[in-house]
Amino acid sequence: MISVRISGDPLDLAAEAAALGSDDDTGAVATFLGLCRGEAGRLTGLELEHYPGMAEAEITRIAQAAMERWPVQAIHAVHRHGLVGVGEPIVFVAARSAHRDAAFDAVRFVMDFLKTEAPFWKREHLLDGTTGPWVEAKDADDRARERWAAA
Amino acid sequence: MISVRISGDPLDLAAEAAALGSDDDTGAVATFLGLCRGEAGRLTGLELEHYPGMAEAEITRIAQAAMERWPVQAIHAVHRHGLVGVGEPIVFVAARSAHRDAAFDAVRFVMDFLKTEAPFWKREHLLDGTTGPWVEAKDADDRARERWAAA
Amino acid sequence: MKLKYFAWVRERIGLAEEDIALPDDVATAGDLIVWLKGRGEGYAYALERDAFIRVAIDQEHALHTAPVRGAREVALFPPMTGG
Amino acid sequence: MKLKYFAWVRERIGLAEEDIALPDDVATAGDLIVWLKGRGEGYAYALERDAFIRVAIDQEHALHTAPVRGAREVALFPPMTGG
Repeated sequence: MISVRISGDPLDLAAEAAALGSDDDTGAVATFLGLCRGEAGRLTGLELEHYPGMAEAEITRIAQAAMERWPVQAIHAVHRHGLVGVGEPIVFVAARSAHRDAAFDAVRFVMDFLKTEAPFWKREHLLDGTTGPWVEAKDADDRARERWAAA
Repeated sequence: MISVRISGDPLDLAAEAAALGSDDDTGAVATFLGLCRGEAGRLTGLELEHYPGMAEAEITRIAQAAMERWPVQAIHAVHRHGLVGVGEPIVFVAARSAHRDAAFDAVRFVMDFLKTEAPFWKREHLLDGTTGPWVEAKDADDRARERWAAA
Repeated sequence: MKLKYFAWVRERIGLAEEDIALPDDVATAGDLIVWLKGRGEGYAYALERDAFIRVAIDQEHALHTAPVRGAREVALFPPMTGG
Repeated sequence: MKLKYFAWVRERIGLAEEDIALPDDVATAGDLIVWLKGRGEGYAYALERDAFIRVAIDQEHALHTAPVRGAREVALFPPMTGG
């Protein structure tokens, strides 16, 4: 079971966690929450542009790949677009399975691919009220994705 | 910052998640939730015996080892004792950090060591009202712990 | 064919999307990028680092060598920075 | 010295804890287990698979070779199955 949501509004984490569902065979739930950092007081937030339609489709494809690779019962993912203030959630990914290894692997796999494959672009909003540069893609994120090829 | 709690009462997951705290440098929160499985309808629940005092101390030692190994800002862990019904939480572990790898690694490390080092023992409560055998330790859990020595 | 642009590709071109008639000699996504660069200063600036530009064809990631003929929607954008 | 027993070790011995006077020839946790096995049927049954029994000295995991003299509290229990 896969559910993916792109939201322009702040995330209600209790509702997102509930969206994962549960059954009597669920022994393990792993989650990841990505938050907007303040970068040592430099930022008021991040603005997230996305490609409507493709964003949902791409995260769904990533979740499907995870479910083919590990015995996972369900994956739920939600990603913000629009202006996200410091300390606010950007992305939430949860997976459930009978045992913990599959749940851990699935969430980390989805995050690693989401970072480099899901069509979102961040730009900084600075403390002085101006809009900063677009955030540059990180080599570390490409390497994080590549580790799944070796495994 | 480490907080560890052993609870005889059902867990309030929103409260436990809040206990992790947050600050403007937190970019990543990873969590794990372990639930009591029904084992194909065989069980009504699990009874968890623990070693009071040592249980808190040992999980705290494991969390400290994780914080020495990865740049983690905080770890919160809570573990049930007593009778836990099917579908109810047994253990919740959360870690926060600036970036996702440290948070993922810390939570998984704490879970792998908690499974084999924290003084808890499970026994089954069966659907027919009787008490089943003590759960046997799994080789897979020992192997899961050993992988951290190689890394 | 609908073209979509995102992030600084969108800003430099000055359009979020446009409809084009695909010239006969444009076969691949790479050909499309080269053709667009000849359409004006904004396009040339947005697409100056060809190899850096990512392509999606009908909302799926595609290589520069992928054929675009027959596609409904082609999108050009910088490397992604979500999550 | 206080001894504590957990799970099926506790059930087989029939006690959750007891206070003992440590005999002079008991130096290590392993010695303690051997001595306890001679104290009766329940002890012998609980501790029959010596190597399997885990030991904590003053609430920290310890090897069977660890000295117990001077400890306040020694606990014996099966491999753990929490989480």
